[in-house]
Amino acid sequence: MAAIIELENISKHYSPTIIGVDNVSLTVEDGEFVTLLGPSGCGKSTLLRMIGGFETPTHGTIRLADKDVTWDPPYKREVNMVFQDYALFPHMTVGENVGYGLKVKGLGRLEIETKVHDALKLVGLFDKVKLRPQQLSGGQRQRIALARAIVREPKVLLLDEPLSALDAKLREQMQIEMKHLHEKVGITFVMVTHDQTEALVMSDRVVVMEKGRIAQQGRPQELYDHPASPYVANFIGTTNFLPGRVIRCTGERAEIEIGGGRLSAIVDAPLVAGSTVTAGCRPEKVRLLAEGETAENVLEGRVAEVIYYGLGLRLAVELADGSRVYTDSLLPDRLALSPVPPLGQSLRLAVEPHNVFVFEGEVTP
Amino acid sequence: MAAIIELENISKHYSPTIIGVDNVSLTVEDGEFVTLLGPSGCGKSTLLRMIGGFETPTHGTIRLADKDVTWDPPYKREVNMVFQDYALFPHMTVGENVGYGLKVKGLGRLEIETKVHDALKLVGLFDKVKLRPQQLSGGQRQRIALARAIVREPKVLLLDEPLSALDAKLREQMQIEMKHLHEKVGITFVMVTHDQTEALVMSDRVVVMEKGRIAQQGRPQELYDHPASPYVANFIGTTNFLPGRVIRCTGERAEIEIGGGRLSAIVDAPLVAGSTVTAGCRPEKVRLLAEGETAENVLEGRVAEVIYYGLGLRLAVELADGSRVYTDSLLPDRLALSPVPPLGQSLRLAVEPHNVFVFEGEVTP
Amino acid sequence: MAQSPNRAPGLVSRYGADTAFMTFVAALMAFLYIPIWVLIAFSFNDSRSLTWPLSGFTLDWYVKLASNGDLLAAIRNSFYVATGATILTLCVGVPAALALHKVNFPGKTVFRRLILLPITLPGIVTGISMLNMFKLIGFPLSLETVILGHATALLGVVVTQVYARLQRLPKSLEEAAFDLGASPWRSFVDITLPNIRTAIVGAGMLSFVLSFDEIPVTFFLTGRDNTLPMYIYSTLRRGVTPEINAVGTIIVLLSLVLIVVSVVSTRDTKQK
Amino acid sequence: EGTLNVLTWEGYADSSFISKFEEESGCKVNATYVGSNDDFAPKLMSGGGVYDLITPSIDTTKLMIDLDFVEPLDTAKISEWNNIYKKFRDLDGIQKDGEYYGMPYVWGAIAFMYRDDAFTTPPTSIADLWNPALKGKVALWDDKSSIYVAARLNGDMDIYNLTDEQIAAAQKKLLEQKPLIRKYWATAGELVDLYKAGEVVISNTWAGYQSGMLKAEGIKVTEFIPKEGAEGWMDSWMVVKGTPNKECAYKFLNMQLSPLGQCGVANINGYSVADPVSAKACMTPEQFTSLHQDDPAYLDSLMVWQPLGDRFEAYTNAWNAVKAQ
Amino acid sequence: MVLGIPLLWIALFMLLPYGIIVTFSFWVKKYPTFVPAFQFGNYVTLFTDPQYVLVLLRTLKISVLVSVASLLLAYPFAYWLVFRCRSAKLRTWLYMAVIAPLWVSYLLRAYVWKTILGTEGVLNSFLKSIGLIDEPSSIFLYNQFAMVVTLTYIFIPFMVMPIYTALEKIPANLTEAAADLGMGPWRSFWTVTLPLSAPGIAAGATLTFCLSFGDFIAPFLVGGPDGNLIANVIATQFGAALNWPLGSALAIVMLVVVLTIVSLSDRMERKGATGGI
Ligand SMILES: Nc1ncnc2c1ncn2[C@@H]1O[C@H](COP(=O)(O)OP(=O)(O)OP(=O)(O)O)[C@@H](O)[C@H]1O
Ligand SMILES: Nc1ncnc2c1ncn2[C@@H]1O[C@H](COP(=O)(O)OP(=O)(O)OP(=O)(O)O)[C@@H](O)[C@H]1O
Ligand SMILES: [Mg+2]
Ligand SMILES: [Mg+2]
Repeated sequence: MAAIIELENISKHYSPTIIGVDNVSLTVEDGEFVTLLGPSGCGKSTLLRMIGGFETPTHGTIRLADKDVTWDPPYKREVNMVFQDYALFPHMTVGENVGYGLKVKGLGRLEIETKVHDALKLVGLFDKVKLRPQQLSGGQRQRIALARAIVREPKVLLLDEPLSALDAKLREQMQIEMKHLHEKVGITFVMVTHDQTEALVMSDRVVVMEKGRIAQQGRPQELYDHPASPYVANFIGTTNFLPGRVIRCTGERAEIEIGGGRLSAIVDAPLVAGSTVTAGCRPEKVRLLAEGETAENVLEGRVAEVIYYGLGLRLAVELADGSRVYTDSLLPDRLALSPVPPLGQSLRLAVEPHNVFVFEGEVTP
Repeated sequence: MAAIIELENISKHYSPTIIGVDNVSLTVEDGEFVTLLGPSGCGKSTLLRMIGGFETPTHGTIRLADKDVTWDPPYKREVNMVFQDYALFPHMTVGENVGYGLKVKGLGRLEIETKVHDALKLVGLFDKVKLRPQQLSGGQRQRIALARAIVREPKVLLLDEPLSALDAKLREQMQIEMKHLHEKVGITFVMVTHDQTEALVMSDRVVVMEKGRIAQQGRPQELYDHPASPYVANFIGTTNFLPGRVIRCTGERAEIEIGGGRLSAIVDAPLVAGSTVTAGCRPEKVRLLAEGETAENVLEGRVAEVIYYGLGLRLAVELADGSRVYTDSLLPDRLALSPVPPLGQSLRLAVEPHNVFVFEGEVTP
Repeated sequence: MAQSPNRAPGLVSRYGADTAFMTFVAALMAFLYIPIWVLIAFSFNDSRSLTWPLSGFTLDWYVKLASNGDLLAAIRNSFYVATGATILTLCVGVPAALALHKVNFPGKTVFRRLILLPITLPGIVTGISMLNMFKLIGFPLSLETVILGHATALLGVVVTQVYARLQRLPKSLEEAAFDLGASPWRSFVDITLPNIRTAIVGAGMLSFVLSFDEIPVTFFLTGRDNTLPMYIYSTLRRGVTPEINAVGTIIVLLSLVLIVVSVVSTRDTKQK
Repeated sequence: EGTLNVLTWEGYADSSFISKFEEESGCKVNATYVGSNDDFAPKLMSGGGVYDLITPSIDTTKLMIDLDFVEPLDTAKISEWNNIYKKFRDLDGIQKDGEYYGMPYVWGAIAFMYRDDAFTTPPTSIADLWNPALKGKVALWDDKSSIYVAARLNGDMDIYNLTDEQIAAAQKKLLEQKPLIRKYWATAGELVDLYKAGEVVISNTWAGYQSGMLKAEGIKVTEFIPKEGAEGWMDSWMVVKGTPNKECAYKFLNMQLSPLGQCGVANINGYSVADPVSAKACMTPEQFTSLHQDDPAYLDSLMVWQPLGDRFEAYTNAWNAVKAQ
Repeated sequence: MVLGIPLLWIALFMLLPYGIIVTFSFWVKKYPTFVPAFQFGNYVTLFTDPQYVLVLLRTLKISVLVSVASLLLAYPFAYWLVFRCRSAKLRTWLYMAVIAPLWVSYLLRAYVWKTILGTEGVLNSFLKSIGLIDEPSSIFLYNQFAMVVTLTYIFIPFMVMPIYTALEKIPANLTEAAADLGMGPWRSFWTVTLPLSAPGIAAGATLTFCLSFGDFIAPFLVGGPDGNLIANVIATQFGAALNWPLGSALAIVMLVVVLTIVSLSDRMERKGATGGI
């Protein structure tokens, strides 16, 4: 695979104080599905828009398929964008919208019609060709916007929060559909989202951004299992943060003293004994210990809250020092489980050392 | 507990053809947290607005605390509403917004101030009392809207998609906070949402609506585990639908022949042998069988797709007849599991009979 | 950190286009303002004649203006008419906008069309039709008939502006007020009115200016009293003197003040 | 004791002499000005009670009477009635059924005028307004009077009783002239401006008035009576029917015929006045002569306007058709 | 009550007067004034006597020219303000600067053009001083050109306002989308921006057209002998000619023309509205 997009030290300063993107370098491989993930205002859209040519960087170079396009206007770049609110032309029919980008290429009427037809087939909306965008539902508009971009057979498809205007159910459905589409057309997708699940479900690689910079990038699973910072840990999925102190650290194994007990953890780099750290773990990696069962890291507490969410149960367990630890369980088979513990019941929790993240310093999530 | 809201055969016909709500009867107990759940356009808002007095029903009676209020205007009803777009008054400060409903009541300045203070404390925004709504973030505005409604100590609080304008992370947080608030103030909450998780997480009772009617109502767990119709099954959570035929049905146990094999299911009502049915099961209730392990309902297939979503893995398994069955697993401890199966690998799946729903007829989800 | 334009060949044409646009805008501004400067210049010209070139500087015209009873009376009348017409047209236009916005009634489209008609209808038709009516019912012409005429002609201005604002006002605001126990009247006063206030003020100001400067309707509906534009119109008959330019200059200054005030006041509400 | 609302021409109620009247009589005068004789009827038509006195010209007075807008004068109350030129008192236009409705006030000619520096040989004929060499330098009064001018050029001298054919011929003549016209002037001030701005060098004019204003501006123009003759006009004061201020009205009429009023208007507008006795009393001999106050022959040479009655429409229609082209 | 006051007003000051001119238009002129009748003579006159047809056509021509001229000036300006002007403050000020002349007396603004366009006026002096002409030219004033210039000058704010609003309402991402799909600036302007601003153009053109259509001041001030417009003719009928019935019939014709234009542009705007911006 060759690099299709190369960003080299890209910055965008809207003004001396407003910095949209801060010295970002990123390479996207041909055919990849890359997601830019981050909270509102972190510069995702700005970065995407610079790739599309809608903003010019104040620093750095953008290369598309080895060609420097830093100063090319959008209409000279072989990338296409799907806008957040779709940006369908209200004065054109669906067919005209999709065909719009082909007209400029100088294709014949017949050829355009065929391509529009194919693109609309691809998104399953061929019967809507004569309607106006306003006559379609949100999900349908979204797909038309996709068709309009894809029909031009760009090298890269840019998507700015393409699903954020859809409702939960439809969004989920579209996530799958878009992933399939990506596989079918083989175009490189670069998508912006602030929805963690969306990023994790859809992409080959996730780029987590924080205040204009890249906080971490990697495969979804990598990010989830090995967040590089509390920011990433907290932003992707839920994390229990437990402040503590390092008691000792031998090799890759560290002993941490936390308010409600002790934890051992597998760490990448050695920690200084006595330093303040924060231990973190995912609720679903915390399991309830059965009576008499033992484990390496055991925490004791009482059930403070039970939250039911369809897929499973989340228990909030209050430890001795008052801090709360959440634990999720899927209940693969309700009948096989002991009944849901009542509020106030004492429990023992366990988490494997390799499932404990340790971050230096204190963390206020 | 007494009924606080009683809807009796309520209908709302916007025009002879546009029917917003169709003959709905519903009783809400004092102090309950009830959610109206359904897809866009199913009449949730219309129903809520009739309770609030913003629409008058074309048929039926509305009683609040045993008083017929069908024809009362909103300002005569002891209910308050939190609007989807918050509807904060842009020309008033936060304090004035929250105090407005008290001023109208004719309370003294001092009393108003105290109550406003308490309400803002409750939502944790007392320091914002002097600001204008435009100066607040989405989540903060949402809480101000809540405070403004609660400060009037209504018998019922109506909430129309109160969290839909917030981003995923904030929404999750607010869900918990609102649930706590409900417990604290003890007011009856009736909330509209189209987000299944939100409904399941927050409410005591969920009312699922379909085209202006109530499709099913019950505790979240009940709905999730025993959906009354494919519509509900599909709308709440993900469901694998497998078309089949009844082979035999003895007592509460039915044998169903499906494309890729056989399933037994526990059913509520006996089924006629030979009739066409659709079997359904939740992805997380489907488990992978280990080598040599046996179970009652076994399905064989190959891994067609692996979807990673942070919390766990979803495998799409293609059965012999080409139909797909999804299975979720949380991976409570990755190392303890065998590695993720590669695409194309043969697998055996199992699902307990009491986790199989059976719906009569064919279902196209 | 500054970007170097020479790295950006695409930007050259953009700068070219910008220059062309700038030139155009400057020319348009010249087109709009040279006449006004000419107008002002002549108010300080020491010749009675309004022909080019200027001959010398004087403030005489301002002095004369101050002692021209008819002119001052005309200005007073114009203020009276403009104030009356503005108040009346607001009293009718705001309810009309509210009705259009909220109430559904049969014939609403006709109602809308009718009420907006005078904006596009030449003033002469409004003036004549009302003149015919006053003549028929034997109502003597006076400044008051002018006020009625102006109020009718300007109704559409108020209705469009207020209606546009109402449309932008979320419906939920008023519902929220109901919900919090406010009666319809109270919620109108507490919620709707403050939020359409700037539109009302804006429409009022525009109506005032338009009425102050109105000719066709006034032409047909005035009795023996002159408004300022009618006075100017009648002096055109005898020959305009720079006194009128002096009035014009004062109007320009006043409107400058008003414009600044309105800009500042709308900016204030934005900050709130 | 009261306020007189007069609808009149500018200068006829000029403060230079009216303020004195106001002081002496205690009657306030409030003047509204017309730009044309055609303004009187519309202004009075839309309801009474607004004006007390009006001064239409002799071609319009009849209309006022026929429209029943004015009331008969009590000439006994006008002390100098009999001093007025008899020729004016006898005009048909101000009488009906043996009663007088108008009090003659000022008069003059619709003379012609040219700019001195534009001509080496002074023009003497209406035909000079049809001279192609003057293309774009000619102005003509925007009034049915144009028909009179063209008719005289055609040799139809009975200008107030033209037949349809004669009117059509005049209309044709005016259309011929149209390319030469810079502007049809509508108001006195406009004509003055046209001369001042160098737009126009020859036109017809209200004798005495515009030339006076131009002279004051230092522009040399000369009035002339063409060999085809000139129209004459005469304005009369009329009392609007049902006026509540009758007493003040008669005081005002008397003042206007007195030296105060007669010289007042003559000095402001440069018009000749209707009462030679008063004129003699207040004018210098030169002014008296230059205004032709003692020149009955001049007066007789003018074709004094006459009411057109039914024919009014034919004239205005022809003129409008010229303008419409 | 919200409805009552406006309804009463409309009935009293619009419907009744319109009804009366309709009635008057069937009456007949008879010396000294006119008398009630029911006949179509006035309308017959209007459509057979060439002078009225001529004036009507001329008025239409002038109004169209004014609309087109204002459009050509207003559109690029509004476009620049909305899409090219980077400083919000400058945008506000320039926008105000275009609207502000509305506040200066209409008559004076028209009158001043006489001073500018005259034979010895500002324009001629200027052209002479830069050596473009030797002799002052009289071609600028007292003709239809002068009327079009003056009316354009006066009514241009009414064109800028709706176009500005329409352009402002076009979401920026639509032009971005056009660029993204390969359209250069020009083509994206023709295919996206222009069609979407059509309702604003329609509104502005309607307004300037109707305002010019009813004007009777410009012909009086800067028009030449061939400058009579329909409003002047109406004024004449109500004044000099004392033929109110004919004048009323003319007013009805004017009303019909305006209503036609308005409903045409309404349809266009509604089409734009379903365009959903
Ligand atoms: N045109 C602009 N002018 C000035 N500042 C801007 C502009 N566009 C964006 N910014 C600022 O740049 C930063 C990054 O904005 P950007 O739109 O890229 O964020 P984002 O990650 O897309 O957020 P969101 O999820 O809200 O869309 C923000 O602080 C924003 O305020
Ligand atoms: N004012 C109205 N006039 C006509 N039809 C209406 C009106 N309000 C709602 N409807 C129709 O009534 C039905 C129910 O609308 P409602 O707003 O209650 O749906 P909803 O469940 O709240 O949907 P959403 O999730 O989109 O808010 C829809 O078909 C809608 O089109
Ligand atoms: Mg963004
Ligand atoms: Mg809704």
